[in-house]
Amino acid sequence: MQKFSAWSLLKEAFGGHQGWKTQWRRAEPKAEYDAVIIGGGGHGLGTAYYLAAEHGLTNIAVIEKGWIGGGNTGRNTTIIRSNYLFNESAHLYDHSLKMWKDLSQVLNYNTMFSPRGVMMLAHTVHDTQVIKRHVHANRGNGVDNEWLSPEEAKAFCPILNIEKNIRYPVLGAALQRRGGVARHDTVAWGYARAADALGVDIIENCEVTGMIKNAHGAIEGIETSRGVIRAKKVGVVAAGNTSVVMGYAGIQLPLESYPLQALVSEPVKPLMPCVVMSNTIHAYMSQSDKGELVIGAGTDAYNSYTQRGALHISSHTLESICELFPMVRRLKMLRNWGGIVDTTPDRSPIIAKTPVKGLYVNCGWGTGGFKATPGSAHVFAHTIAHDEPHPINAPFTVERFEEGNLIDEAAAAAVAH
Amino acid sequence: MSALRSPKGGRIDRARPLQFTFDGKAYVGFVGDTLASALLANGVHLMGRSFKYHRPRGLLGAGSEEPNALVTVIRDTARRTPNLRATQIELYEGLVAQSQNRWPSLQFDMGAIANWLSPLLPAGFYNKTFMWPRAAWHALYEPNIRAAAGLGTAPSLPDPDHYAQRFAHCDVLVIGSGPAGLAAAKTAAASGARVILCEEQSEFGGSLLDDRNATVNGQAASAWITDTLAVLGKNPRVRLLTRTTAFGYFPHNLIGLAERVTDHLAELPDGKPRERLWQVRAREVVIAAGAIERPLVFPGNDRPGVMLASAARTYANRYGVAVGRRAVLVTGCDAAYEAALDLVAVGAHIELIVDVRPKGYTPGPAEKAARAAGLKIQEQSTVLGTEGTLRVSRIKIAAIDSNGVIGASRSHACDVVLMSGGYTPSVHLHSQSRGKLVFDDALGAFIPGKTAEHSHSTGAAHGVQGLTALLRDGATAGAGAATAAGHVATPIMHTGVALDGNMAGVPGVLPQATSLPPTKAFIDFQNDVTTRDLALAQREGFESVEHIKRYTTTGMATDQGKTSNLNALAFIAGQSNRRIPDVGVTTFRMPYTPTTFGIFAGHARGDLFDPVRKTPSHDWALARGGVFEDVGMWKRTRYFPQAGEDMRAAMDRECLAVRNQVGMFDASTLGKIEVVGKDAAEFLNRFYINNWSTLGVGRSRYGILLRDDGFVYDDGVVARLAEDRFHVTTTTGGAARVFAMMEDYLQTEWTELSVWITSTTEQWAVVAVQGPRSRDVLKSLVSDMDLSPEAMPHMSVAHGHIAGAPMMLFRVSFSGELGFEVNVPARHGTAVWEAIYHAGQAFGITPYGTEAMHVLRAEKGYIIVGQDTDGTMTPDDAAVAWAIGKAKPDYVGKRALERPAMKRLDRKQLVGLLTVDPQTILEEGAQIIASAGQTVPMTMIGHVTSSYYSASLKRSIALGVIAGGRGLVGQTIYVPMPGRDIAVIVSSPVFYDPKGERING
Amino acid sequence: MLVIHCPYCGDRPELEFSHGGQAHVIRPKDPSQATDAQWAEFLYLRKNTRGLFAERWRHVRGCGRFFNAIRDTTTDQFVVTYRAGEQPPASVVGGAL
Amino acid sequence: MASHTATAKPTIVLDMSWLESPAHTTRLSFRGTPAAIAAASSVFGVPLPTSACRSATVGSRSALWQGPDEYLLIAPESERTLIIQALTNELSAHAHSLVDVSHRQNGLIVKGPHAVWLLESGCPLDLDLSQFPIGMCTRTLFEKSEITLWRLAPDIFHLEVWRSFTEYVIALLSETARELAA
Repeated sequence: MQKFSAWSLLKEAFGGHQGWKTQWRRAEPKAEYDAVIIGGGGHGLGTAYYLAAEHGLTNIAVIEKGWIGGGNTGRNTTIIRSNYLFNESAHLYDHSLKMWKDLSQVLNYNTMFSPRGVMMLAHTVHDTQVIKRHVHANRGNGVDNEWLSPEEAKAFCPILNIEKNIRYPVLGAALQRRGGVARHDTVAWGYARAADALGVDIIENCEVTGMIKNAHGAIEGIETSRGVIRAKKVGVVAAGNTSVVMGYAGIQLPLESYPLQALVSEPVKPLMPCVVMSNTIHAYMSQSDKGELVIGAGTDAYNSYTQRGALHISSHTLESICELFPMVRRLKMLRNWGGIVDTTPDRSPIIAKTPVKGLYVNCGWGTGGFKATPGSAHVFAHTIAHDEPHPINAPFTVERFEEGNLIDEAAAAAVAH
Repeated sequence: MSALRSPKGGRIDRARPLQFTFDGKAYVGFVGDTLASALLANGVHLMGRSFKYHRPRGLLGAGSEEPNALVTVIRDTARRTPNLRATQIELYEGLVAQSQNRWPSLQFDMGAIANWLSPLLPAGFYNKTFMWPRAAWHALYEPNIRAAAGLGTAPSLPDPDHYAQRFAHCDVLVIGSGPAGLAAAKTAAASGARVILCEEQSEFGGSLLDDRNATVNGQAASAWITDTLAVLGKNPRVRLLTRTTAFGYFPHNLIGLAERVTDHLAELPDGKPRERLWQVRAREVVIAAGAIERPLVFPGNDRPGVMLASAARTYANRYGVAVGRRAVLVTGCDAAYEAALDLVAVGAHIELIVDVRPKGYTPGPAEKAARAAGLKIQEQSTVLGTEGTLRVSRIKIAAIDSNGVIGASRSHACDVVLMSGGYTPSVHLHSQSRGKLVFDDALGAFIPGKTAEHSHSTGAAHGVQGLTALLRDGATAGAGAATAAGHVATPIMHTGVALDGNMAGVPGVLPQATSLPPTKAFIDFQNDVTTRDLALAQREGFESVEHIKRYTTTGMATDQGKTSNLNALAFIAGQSNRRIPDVGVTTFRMPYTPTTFGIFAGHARGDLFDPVRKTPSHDWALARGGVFEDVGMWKRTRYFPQAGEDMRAAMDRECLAVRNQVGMFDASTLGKIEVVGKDAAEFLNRFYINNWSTLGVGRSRYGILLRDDGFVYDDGVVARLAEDRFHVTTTTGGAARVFAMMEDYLQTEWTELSVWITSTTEQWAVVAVQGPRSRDVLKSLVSDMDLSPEAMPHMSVAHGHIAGAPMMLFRVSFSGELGFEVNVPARHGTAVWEAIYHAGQAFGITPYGTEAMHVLRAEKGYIIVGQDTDGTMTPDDAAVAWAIGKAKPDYVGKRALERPAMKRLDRKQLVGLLTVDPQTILEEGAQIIASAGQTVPMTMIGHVTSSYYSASLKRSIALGVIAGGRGLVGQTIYVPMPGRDIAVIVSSPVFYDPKGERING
Repeated sequence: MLVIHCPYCGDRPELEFSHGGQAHVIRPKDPSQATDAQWAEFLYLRKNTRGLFAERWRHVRGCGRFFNAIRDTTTDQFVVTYRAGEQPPASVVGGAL
Repeated sequence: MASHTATAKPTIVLDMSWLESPAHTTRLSFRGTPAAIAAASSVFGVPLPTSACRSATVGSRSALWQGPDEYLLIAPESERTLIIQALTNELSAHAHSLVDVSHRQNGLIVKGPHAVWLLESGCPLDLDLSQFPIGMCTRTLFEKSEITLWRLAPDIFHLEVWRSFTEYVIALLSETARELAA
């Protein structure tokens, strides 16, 4: 792999940047692989990378129906945090957060991970109780998260409106200083480049159209728009399209796909030093390195694969943003887009083996998958390589819904009374 | 008058000069000018700096496609608007504009060092570097990148302006008011259809306003526009909107319009919004958004003074401004020749016209006219570069021979270079609606294909050319739309006469010498994306156009690639030997142009952000210094502090008053549902976990509601008012969702039941009167009821009157004391509240708030659903399994409770928690561990759900949930806090009056 | 904001409706006879159809009725709406049920 | 937020003639089977409309269709007991529900040449007479508040608003009406 550094950049500058090599090969599908990953987003590419880098599986391919990183990897608001309530979630997301810290160096690709701090606002007494419960649970798990008074919150984010006369005044906030944002595309590209260097074939514009099982019901390969590809193991990481792909293997998962919107403002000089989230009034905002305010909206109410959301959803989000940051009201929305998020009944992911031998699935990340990219990919690669889950993803089974062992962070946040 | 302003012509009012400043320097323009036209008239071309390299930039265009001339307009500190296009800022007296993204000045910008370092800053450079040393990214690199990026500066104060919103419906929405749009609107309106015509600019007419000589039906175009608008204006079914951008095409023909109401005014009128959002539901949409001219891509194509030919026309014809004195036109498009003729008409000299098209094209009407006018034309040539620091001063032209070999270059002095690569239809809205695009080879651009919604693209937006054709196409589209909307419409045809230059062009990059040019050829001006960046991206394997866009940021600037997208596609196609349509096209997304956050938020701020729901005692509490909390949309009084009291002191006093005398509490926010019908009891049996069949008329019972997944969802007291009538209460937050859940089961699962439900939450005002003297207080106000324990035992309900109001009285207690809940029709609520307060004075009545209410119930171990439970708890977890009607074959949630995980012995169970030190108050949400001194990660076995100081017990109390907690009663567990573990003894959750004797007082 | 045809009130804006999930999911008549797997299927397993999808809506800010709809989840265009308890026209059932 | 400079504005005198608060009335929520609906019509003296989103008025009494089995009966306040008793007695054979909601909501009248214009600021329905004729009534939304909107005349609308949302609806309408003063 061609080393990326300030020196290589300087060296190439003298050559008019003619010497840069392809970041990943345009691979043609081979007839057979040891493992095939369906889905060329961050999670899928990462899975391939860790299979190659840590488990020695290099005869593998990533199959992507469009272009890599073109799904939710390239459509999210890039918030990274690990201050989850339950042990299972905290372990998974903190595993990921720790990996984010070194990801640029590991991949030799600047993912622009920026631990600027993620602040979650409390607007009601109930919010305060819920958020403090998180703070305490996080502390017990060694996950940093601290409670801030409104004044401390404003000191951390000076444009935050903590006036008492707004409709839902800020009563405090939880701050995870290690949390932050990253540049979403680079995660896909960085993993693709690193995986490619280890021999992984990255095959774009290749849509999966079927699954092939042998007489014993074990996975044998996949059918694609570019022909049959045999594979001993198949990992499905297809986000919003998981139901469709798993349907080819005759497996129905408890998933529903919803539109999720995000938007950015025109770029402006730095004014937002951190990430602020408000679950109560549905607003999430940070500022990218380019200067765009990156704003998350809620999901639409109905299942859809259209990759777009309704006007009233983004309006609702901007109401909240303008209330919390009233000086941004004159700024302008530059771009709005939608993704398809696959959600499980408890809004926690499924990272598991399936009833079909050799078939593995990683899905159900809902609105929060980006932050988990490295950790998810890492434990999923382990699951595929060992045909056994990593201890971190062992609780994230499909069976938990039948047993009642839900990992329901949203339910734990309950509702106000 | 400046020499660049023509003595007459244009649509400005020369009798009304306007003073304005740009970067502190005073200038004069006229009514009708934009900031751009006024600055040009004053000889100012340099208006901005680019995003990445901070290169000096002038105007490229004259409309919303402008990528370069972004400025900040400052009315006052709070009304500071960054990133406005000078081409769209209408001049007003006293306008203050500032350039952006430069320091210390626009002319001399330190940031331009990036331009010198540009060899180190190719596309994606930041992916390749800034990784060492690791800590430097956050400490050094990133802050500097951020400071250098961004464009304008956001205001530092809240925006004081208002934004309005409005819904509108019409048969036909016409977007754009050029010849096609006006013809469409005229035809549609004549059919009787309801029509909305919106225009992005300050006046209707579109491209007709840029044409000196055009006539329609023999009339000067401007006169025809006036007449057409007069007809439309008189039609009550027509709404005309200028300064209104159709920014978004949403599903099912919902179009978002952004109307700029006051930004063009010197004095802001009181009461008017700054901008207004129109949400238009149109049966049919006519998209007549026109076409945008493309720049040519050649080295040095970004110098101030290098601009689109169509922009020069607009400035000449609309504003009477010559964009330069000595112009060179470089064109791959016939229509651009018209700009040269127009420029001559405003007194400029055309140094040379360079036609870059390969030999063999058929000269169009505009070229013929230019030749006839004797303008000097050099064919089959290319541009090798430009010179000039803050303004173009020379251009280097070279001929290309028949073998494609570029000849020697020749330099021409000039002060402006006009360029045209042809026109790109504005397919944005069509594409947003999910309509397909098809590539028109003759035009060299994408045009709308199959529609996905009820839309009709027309005119230049549809690739149509020539004035008569535009007018006809518009009329046909208008008739088609009106007909589809159910009207009988006939196209009203017009004949237009204009020069009708051909708009086809040559997308992509002009032929260049093989050696690297010393200057850059820009594709995306604002984001400084050059041909070299696109080539690098392809070299590095970025194949998808979406990848190239993201890697190079081409098309991602505030103009969203209006002038750059097709050139980028063409370049990529050329590099990879593909046809443009095979490269693909990036998705167009809303908004068409950047759209102010404020209009999405509208009035929603402060008390209008969400309804403020107030109870009947609200004003009374407010007048007495009550402190409120938000519960859903409701305001509830938390406590009533007296002079000098903090929350704790007020709570202690309020709690003791209830325990010792009597307190009153506004419980009006609780949800209330009247369940009526012969199967009402059966319905409730199936719905709640309890058995309701055994509940007698006039009696009430505490009910628990699960969802079918077995988890506690809501609770409340349910009273049987008659055999077939129940009064159900829910939690405050649960009112709407419990009602919806009831309707769901009644309408879709148990349709055989004869039951109806009605929300009565707001019908009743509820005053809880609690405490040993509560009966005494009520007795003094109630004469028609027997309140004795015999007549009105605990959990009974009866009707009577209080203070003249009809009353439904519940004997019920959420405090553990003797208590009543007075329900009166809501409009009596305030009077009854005050009557109880006054009558209660004799008994020491004390109003109390939600905080005291919480303490009182916690002392009794009563749970609050949502605080002591969350969505993961079963009735057994919450210690309310006693409420289950055991004999019932089914109820919502019953089956789910049989799942293995729901029966595990280590489930978290509700218990009481008593700190070893009685004065230590645990923090709600604090975690629980079995043994002290644990290191991270601790083994957390539960958490504290409620925690208070109990003034009655003179110690702290808490409720919590602990794995297998009921088996741990009497044992010591620990609550780890920073620096210490608090020892806590697990207890019964009932701390006060465990035998429940007081309730029967 | 979609336009949804309420079978009672006619075409109305989406703002007035709440989505009720997949249609024709029937609660077992005797849940005690259901296995854990069957109960989990009833609670959690939903078709996540890419294409024609039968779903429930409630005209909560209108007539209050639940009703069913068939919508194409790839375009968000409705094919038909019909009252709760009814079956969709056979011509449009397709893979929606 | 106290420090910004731009709020000093002349006070607008708001013309509130478009708003009227009618006298309190009896409001009954009636739900029942078709037979009960038919029976209620004769007892109440107003035919309960069977067409969706329509109202019927006889004298001082009105019946508003709210849903296929749900009506809002409006009558003078003084007739409440009388009507409840009559309906209860006469309809005992028919499955139905009658609930007094007189205090649950308030009536508002929005009238005048700007009535439609004012309502369009928050109501997503098409209020053109052809789409929303006189006598039409329906629950809908006014921004974030549910309302029942009932057209009495081309430029007179009756709104029924839940008690605690009334202030919000009036405040929003007034905010829009500021433009009329400008």
